[in-house]
Amino acid sequence: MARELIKGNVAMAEAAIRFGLEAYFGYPITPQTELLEHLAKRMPELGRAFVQAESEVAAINMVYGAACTGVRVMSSSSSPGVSLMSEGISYIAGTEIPAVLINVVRGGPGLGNIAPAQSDYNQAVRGGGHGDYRNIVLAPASVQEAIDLVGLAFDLAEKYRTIAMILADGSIGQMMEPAELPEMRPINRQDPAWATNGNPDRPRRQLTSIYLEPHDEEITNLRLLKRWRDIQANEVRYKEYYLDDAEYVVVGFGTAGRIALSALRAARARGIKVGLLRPITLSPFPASVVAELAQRARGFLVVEMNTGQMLDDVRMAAQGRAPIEFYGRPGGVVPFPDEILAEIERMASSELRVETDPRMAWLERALAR
Amino acid sequence: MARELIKGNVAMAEAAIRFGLEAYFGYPITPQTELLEHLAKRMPELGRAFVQAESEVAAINMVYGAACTGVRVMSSSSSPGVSLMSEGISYIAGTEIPAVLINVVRGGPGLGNIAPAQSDYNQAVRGGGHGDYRNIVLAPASVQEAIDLVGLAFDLAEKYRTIAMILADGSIGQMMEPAELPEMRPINRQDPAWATNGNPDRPRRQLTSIYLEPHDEEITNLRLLKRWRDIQANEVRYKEYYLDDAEYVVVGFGTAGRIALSALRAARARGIKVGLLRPITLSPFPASVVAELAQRARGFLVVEMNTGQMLDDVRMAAQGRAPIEFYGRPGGVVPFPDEILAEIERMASSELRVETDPRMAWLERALAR
Amino acid sequence: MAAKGWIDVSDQYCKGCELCVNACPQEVIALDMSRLTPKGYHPAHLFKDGCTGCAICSVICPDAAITVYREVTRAAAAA
Amino acid sequence: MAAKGWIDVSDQYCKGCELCVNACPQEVIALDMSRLTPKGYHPAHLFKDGCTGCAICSVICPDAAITVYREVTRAAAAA
Amino acid sequence: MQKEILIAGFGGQGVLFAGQVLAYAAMDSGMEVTWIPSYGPEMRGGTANCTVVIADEEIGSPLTQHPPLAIVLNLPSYDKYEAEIQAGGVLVVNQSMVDRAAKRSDITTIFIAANEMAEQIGDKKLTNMIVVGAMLAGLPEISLEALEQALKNHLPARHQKLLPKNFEALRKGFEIAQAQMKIPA
Amino acid sequence: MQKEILIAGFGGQGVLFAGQVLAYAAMDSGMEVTWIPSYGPEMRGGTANCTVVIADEEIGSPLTQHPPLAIVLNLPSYDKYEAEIQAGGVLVVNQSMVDRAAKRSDITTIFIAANEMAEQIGDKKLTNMIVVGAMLAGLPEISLEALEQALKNHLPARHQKLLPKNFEALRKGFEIAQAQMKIPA
Amino acid sequence: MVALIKPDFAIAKNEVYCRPQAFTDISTHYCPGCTHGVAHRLIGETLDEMGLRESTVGVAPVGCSVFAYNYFDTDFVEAAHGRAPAMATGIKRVLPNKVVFTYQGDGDLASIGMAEIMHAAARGENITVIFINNAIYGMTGGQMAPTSLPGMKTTSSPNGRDVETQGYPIRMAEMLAQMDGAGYVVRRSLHDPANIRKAKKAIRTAFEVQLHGLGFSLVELLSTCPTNWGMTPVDALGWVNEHMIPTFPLGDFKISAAVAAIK
Amino acid sequence: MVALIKPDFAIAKNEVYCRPQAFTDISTHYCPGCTHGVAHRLIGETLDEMGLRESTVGVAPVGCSVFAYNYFDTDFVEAAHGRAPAMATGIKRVLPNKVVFTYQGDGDLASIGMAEIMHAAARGENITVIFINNAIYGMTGGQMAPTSLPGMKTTSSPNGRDVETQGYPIRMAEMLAQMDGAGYVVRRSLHDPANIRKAKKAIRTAFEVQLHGLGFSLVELLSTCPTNWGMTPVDALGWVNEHMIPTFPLGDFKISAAVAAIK
Ligand SMILES: Cc1ncc(C[n+]2csc(CCOP(=O)(O)OP(=O)(O)O)c2C)c(N)n1
Ligand SMILES: Cc1ncc(C[n+]2csc(CCOP(=O)(O)OP(=O)(O)O)c2C)c(N)n1
Ligand code: SF4
Ligand code: SF4
Ligand code: SF4
Ligand code: SF4
Repeated sequence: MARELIKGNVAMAEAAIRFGLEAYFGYPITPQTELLEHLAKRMPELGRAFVQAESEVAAINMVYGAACTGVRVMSSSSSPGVSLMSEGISYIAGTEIPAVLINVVRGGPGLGNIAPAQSDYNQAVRGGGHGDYRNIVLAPASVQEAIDLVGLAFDLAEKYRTIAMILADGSIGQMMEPAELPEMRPINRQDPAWATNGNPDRPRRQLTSIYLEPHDEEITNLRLLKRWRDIQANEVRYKEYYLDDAEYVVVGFGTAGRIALSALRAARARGIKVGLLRPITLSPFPASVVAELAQRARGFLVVEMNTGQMLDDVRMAAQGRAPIEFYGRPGGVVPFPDEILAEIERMASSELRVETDPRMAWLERALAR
Repeated sequence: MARELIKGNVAMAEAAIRFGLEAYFGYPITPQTELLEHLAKRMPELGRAFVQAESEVAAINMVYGAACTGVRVMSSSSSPGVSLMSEGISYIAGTEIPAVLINVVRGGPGLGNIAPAQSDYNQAVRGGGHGDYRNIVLAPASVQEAIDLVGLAFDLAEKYRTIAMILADGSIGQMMEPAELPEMRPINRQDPAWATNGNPDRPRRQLTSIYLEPHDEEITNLRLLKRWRDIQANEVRYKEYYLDDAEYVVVGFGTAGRIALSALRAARARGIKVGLLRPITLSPFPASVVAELAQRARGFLVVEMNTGQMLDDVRMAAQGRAPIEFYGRPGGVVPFPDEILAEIERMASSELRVETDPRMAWLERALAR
Repeated sequence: MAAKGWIDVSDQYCKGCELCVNACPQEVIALDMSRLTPKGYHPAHLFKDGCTGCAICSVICPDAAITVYREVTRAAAAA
Repeated sequence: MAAKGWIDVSDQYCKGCELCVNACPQEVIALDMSRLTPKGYHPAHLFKDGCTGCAICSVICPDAAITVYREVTRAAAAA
Repeated sequence: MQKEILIAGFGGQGVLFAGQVLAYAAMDSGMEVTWIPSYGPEMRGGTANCTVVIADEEIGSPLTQHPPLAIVLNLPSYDKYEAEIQAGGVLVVNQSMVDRAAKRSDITTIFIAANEMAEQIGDKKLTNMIVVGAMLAGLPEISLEALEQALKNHLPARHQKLLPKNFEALRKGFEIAQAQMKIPA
Repeated sequence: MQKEILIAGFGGQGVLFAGQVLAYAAMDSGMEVTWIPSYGPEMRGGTANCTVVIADEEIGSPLTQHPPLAIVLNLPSYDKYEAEIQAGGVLVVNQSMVDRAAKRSDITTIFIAANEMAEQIGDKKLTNMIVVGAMLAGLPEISLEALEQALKNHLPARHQKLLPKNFEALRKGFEIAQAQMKIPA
Repeated sequence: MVALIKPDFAIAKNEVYCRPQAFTDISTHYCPGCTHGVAHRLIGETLDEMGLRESTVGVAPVGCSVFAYNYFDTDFVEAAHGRAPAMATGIKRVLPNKVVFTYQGDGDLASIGMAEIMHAAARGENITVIFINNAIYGMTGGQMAPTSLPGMKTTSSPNGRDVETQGYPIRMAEMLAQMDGAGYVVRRSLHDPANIRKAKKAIRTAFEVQLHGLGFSLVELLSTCPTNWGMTPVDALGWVNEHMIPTFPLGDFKISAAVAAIK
Repeated sequence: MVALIKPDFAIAKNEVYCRPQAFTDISTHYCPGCTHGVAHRLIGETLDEMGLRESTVGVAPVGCSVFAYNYFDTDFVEAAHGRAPAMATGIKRVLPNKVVFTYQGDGDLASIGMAEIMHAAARGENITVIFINNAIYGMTGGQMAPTSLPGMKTTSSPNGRDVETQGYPIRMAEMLAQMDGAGYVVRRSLHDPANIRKAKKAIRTAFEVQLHGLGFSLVELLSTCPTNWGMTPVDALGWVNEHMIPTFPLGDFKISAAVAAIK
């Protein structure tokens, strides 16, 4: 198909349709709304289910119900709305059924603002809900990648009977880029062995997240973790830029990652050997790649549009083998390449130590500003 | 005051009253319910506010409102209920007002069960809600400690205008132990400079979590992080057992920590030089203590009633300087001392390496069981 | 002449709640204090003649523990 | 003789929505196309005599932009 | 010193209160103590149990897999826990609800027809006090007097009038157990 | 090659569409491109702006602090962005809404009374096409033809009849700008 | 007293009543005499009579009936507390030809689940809701429910529900009947055989409404909680009659024209 | 045309109307002609007349009126979307002698906030609610609200609200009037001066109900959204009259005996 200039939110919505979305449940919230609005128009045209739920709490529980039938189902929201989904997300995880969620992150905490942010990393990756579970979290950095990741999200969610969340931000959602949408894929309804779809001529099926006997819940928790081990082994995805000869490594995801790329080019132009690691799966996190880079890199610069959340995963992976610096713009501020360039130059020209807490070191610099 | 044999849930409720609780809002849920029931009886007697809210969503927003008036306010729940509070918690954090929450954790994810668990560590410590914020999280290991921490929670919440959460578990909530309750402290209402209490003869006051200008939100995020830096510097609390000469260090909080103590004694009896670090503030985490221990310890054993959540904080603090092993019982299973003893002996008698991912190494052992 | 009836009460389901005892218009049901069900309840049973098979006990039984039979009289059969 | 009235419209608040123009029974209010407010709107103003000070414009104004005055006639004063 | 006592039976047999009385007595005798119940959703007819730990130092685990001391008030509990008792331990069995002999010889098993004895004393609610009294024979750390004092202090006012009968139940149980254990009074 | 174009003005001046037309033209000419708007809660009378980045390689940041190229359609935007333009850059100013002279001499400022010209052509909605045409004079990467083609391809069907006037607007703007830049056609 | 001998006519062909086909053979966990069991039985019998066992998906709530999925021989899911109507919506929108019903208690439906039930009704969601009103929170041990009666003693209203500070009972059926999307909304009681028969008729009608696609249908059933009311099962039935019915009058609160037409 | 000269009598003592004292001097962010502004003005005037400016705590919603806290010269908090009644409950329970009111739109109150408003009414929470019904989601750009009219085109019902799949408008005032805890529940409109005057009387009564401790009071106000309706402010007023009032009839839906007594 030809490339068209398309907005991130609309692209993700249309991609979901073409990848076989059969039911969408959501509630309006900026900067995600165009996604819901596009589906409000398209889904009924196609005779598929669209419901503007009364709230995000209701939306996630509608998703829960539809997911139990084994079809491709999705919801989307932005930060405060996703917080309201926490209980439902935990139920879906505990019931081990596939679902796709999109969080077009905005500035927080609280009502905050509607500008692009990455401050829901912890919530998405460490699980905002209660109990032991992990979700797959995918971070697109362009409209094309957002389209592709929607497809991947459905595939992985079904393969592992898990939640796959796309962690975008206001900028991905609002930006227009040339991108190619997939062909419309015909819907052929499966009847997964677990789906409670009321089909006749077979034993009844049940889907629940309750295991009153601690022993049974423990087995469930271990089953989930075992599945997670496989996901970690098979599904880590990331993109490398100029890493082969890199002495310094910038780590950034989504919008922060692509902005870092601009800074990188400028730095290279100034002769600094710096590369970029852009995690695409935030969860599972490309820990082994970071560990490997930590062996040879002089230093890391983690760049995020928050106060340092992925930073913890980088630190855990690096295990103190290389110094780590942090640069963040929280609250909906989108950094300019020049700022990141300045940080790269600072790093390249200073004595780095492992000891210090990168987040607090950055805070001191930020407060000094 | 004399020691009395008292149940953890009741003790925390009565302690809150004596530390000046003026308003409670909650919703019944096992294994926390006695806490709500005790307050349902006592608060009206004392002419203080008690409301059984229609849901945890409503409860946290009632807390939000009452907290805006500057009085001591509290809610309590258990895992699924706390997930429903995520958005409200984020709003309270973003509005920078004090509130105390108690989570009597049960097995999850989803509906799970009502047995004692520690699987909400990530949610509590990494913030279940959206946006950049951190809560103070306190983990009692006995009824007496639960009482004392309720008082501490109110003091810290007010000192730093933040949420202080007590992360207990079903066992702390249901257990009876001899404990001493504080004297009833007379209520003298303050008028904090920020409280929206409708008092006359002063300029109007506003409390919100909205900062439409990203720049303003960024300043707020940095202010919160700065406050967090101070909390980290001043409020870390933990308990040490036999650490002076310890070659091996067990790290465990709450119920898991006190059970480890029994195992420790047995191990010492068998000549193994092992000590226990029991974090009381899970957040801020006693990272520097772990870092210091990592310099000299032959190995760490992290024990949790989950699949390894605090484990990440220990790994981050140890920065690869000492091997770390994990032992967990998720899903509401409470480990017996013998199991932990066996782990200590295994650790003391085997070649430990830093490389391996402790969580997955444990999973292999658990699946082998 | 009143229809003749009979009830079987399942030990597996009966919890001895006495709702049927209370509801039976003929007052011919009682708990059998001489027996305990696997769950530890005294089950209901017919303790004297007179059951008409009206099935009212089965309408009130919360545990679907009662099977009710009614003798088919010639009249009824003919009808 | 009809009471004499006057309105002041605040440039700070008026958004030129024309609700007052539409509501004024005397039809003496219009937008002043010759002026722009700091916010970039053409503000409302009295464009001819006849305002009775009935204050209906101020009742409909969503921005509390109108101050209304009414001349106190001897009669009214006496009353 | 640390000792764990497990008490198990049907809901309604006074299992939880029996444990609490022991806990009160231990506390009043200046010991450390923990009491922890099994808890579940509100449902009738289930089994209930609780664990009491007494010690002279800070108590670690409030639970144990192999208690030295235990009381079982019905057959399911006897079947479930007999095997778990520490060798050399003491197990008090309510014979009224149990129709089998002991399987283990490496522990002291005290059989006592608590239901009947309670009804003799005149209140079958006293069953739990009988077996508690019996347990004391294997628990020298807590004296009969301490237990009676604990009852005095903690029995709800409306039940105070029942104290004498409670004492009688404790004593009866204690004496029979002592006799069975052949420990000189 | 990478160039950033900032377009700013009042909501309703066609700022966002102007940017999109440039983006379409760049895309159809086989370049990489990003278009990103400022977005906010629904409120009237605010200012709107968007940034278009065109390049021949994968584009990093869709935003830039100091664009080489910009169009400002009203005074507030002129005041806000004049200082941000890269030295040597080109700034197209809608003179109809701006009553002051340029402050900077190190950039090429093209003044063009777009409102009036648009009304001459017969539709003041064409203001944005005039300034876009003008911008092309400083943006050789995109030809006038490419832009016209882009309009043909992407102007909603119901507006296709307006194409000739749009072309006229583009050309007018382009010519005037060229004249001001004294670049031989 | 001699045991009676089972007569010869007591054979399958002479059965006037036996356990529903739509039931599994699992004995319920409900307390003795709890009328949750009666409600289950009526649903089971209805599924049998309408032949819906193999085309139904049930949605269990959080409450004492959390394990309902164990007792019906149909597909079943277990919802988050109060969200059964949302979950049912998700299922029904994907499977419009299946029968989807929720089974909810008063805490689940009228307290935490208020928004979901109201909007399911407003949307005219084509599902059936069986609403068990026992005026208390059973599973968690007897706290006050939105339907608890004024002055009623519960573990969270130890001195009796004080309407001044704890509010008034909510009559959900009357409330939901206001919704244009509601096709059939009635209240019945389970306190005696006559009323139980009426309740069953209502449940059948509710399912028929769904089969005909006539919108939201709900049957509120006044039910007992002997355990937390602290009464014998028999006394509990009497209490429903004497105390609950006056506050929660039985009746039909919404029968849309379309529904009236099929009745 | 010559500009008129301001006459001498146009001085303070001859003012028949001026901006409320209870307002700050901040110009609102509302679109031109949006009747949110009228509702604000009526509240401001009422606070003035009742002398409540210094003893009131307002609760702003999430919606176009999210910034209401900027416009009133009283203490104010800003609630999470839909939770204003819960937040107000928390404040009022601690400060029973202060006046606490919420200001909420239809998405906020009738959609996501359904449970909180219903239960505040059921509890007879002694707060006042000003409910702005403009049949649409303003702030997020014109999506369907629970109060959108059948067939109404919005950005999430692009072909017009289809009642079959998107449900029917909810009449909140009628619904809330069913609650025993509700003391005063009425609907008014802001589409012309006469109705605006009636609306103001209702707002005053609602605050009086709270001062007398007579329970939950709510005034639903039919309001405009010229921007998302795509109309001029003047046309929008007409649309309220012609299209909204037929679906949302004006009137008093609950006036408790106690309230009737003070009126
Ligand atoms: C989010 C959440 N909050 C609270 C609970 C605890 N809880 C379980 S059941 C229940 C109420 C049950 O009462 P009801 O709905 O009336 O059903 P019943 O048990 O009386 O049949 C509550 C509060 C929970 N499981 N999840
Ligand atoms: C939890 C959550 N969900 C969604 C939103 C996005 N949102 C903001 S305002 C609004 C609806 C506003 O409509 P309404 O309440 O009718 O008020 P109006 O703007 O029309 O005055 C929504 C959905 C949010 N801020 N928070
Ligand atoms: S009603 Fe049913 S459960 Fe109750 S006693 Fe009779 S047979 Fe047994
Ligand atoms: S009603 Fe008010 S805002 Fe509107 S034009 Fe008149 S004065 Fe201006
Ligand atoms: S607690 Fe009440 S509602 Fe629950 S099963 Fe028992 S009697 Fe029934
Ligand atoms: S969007 Fe609508 S409701 Fe919001 S301020 Fe504008 S006109 Fe008013």
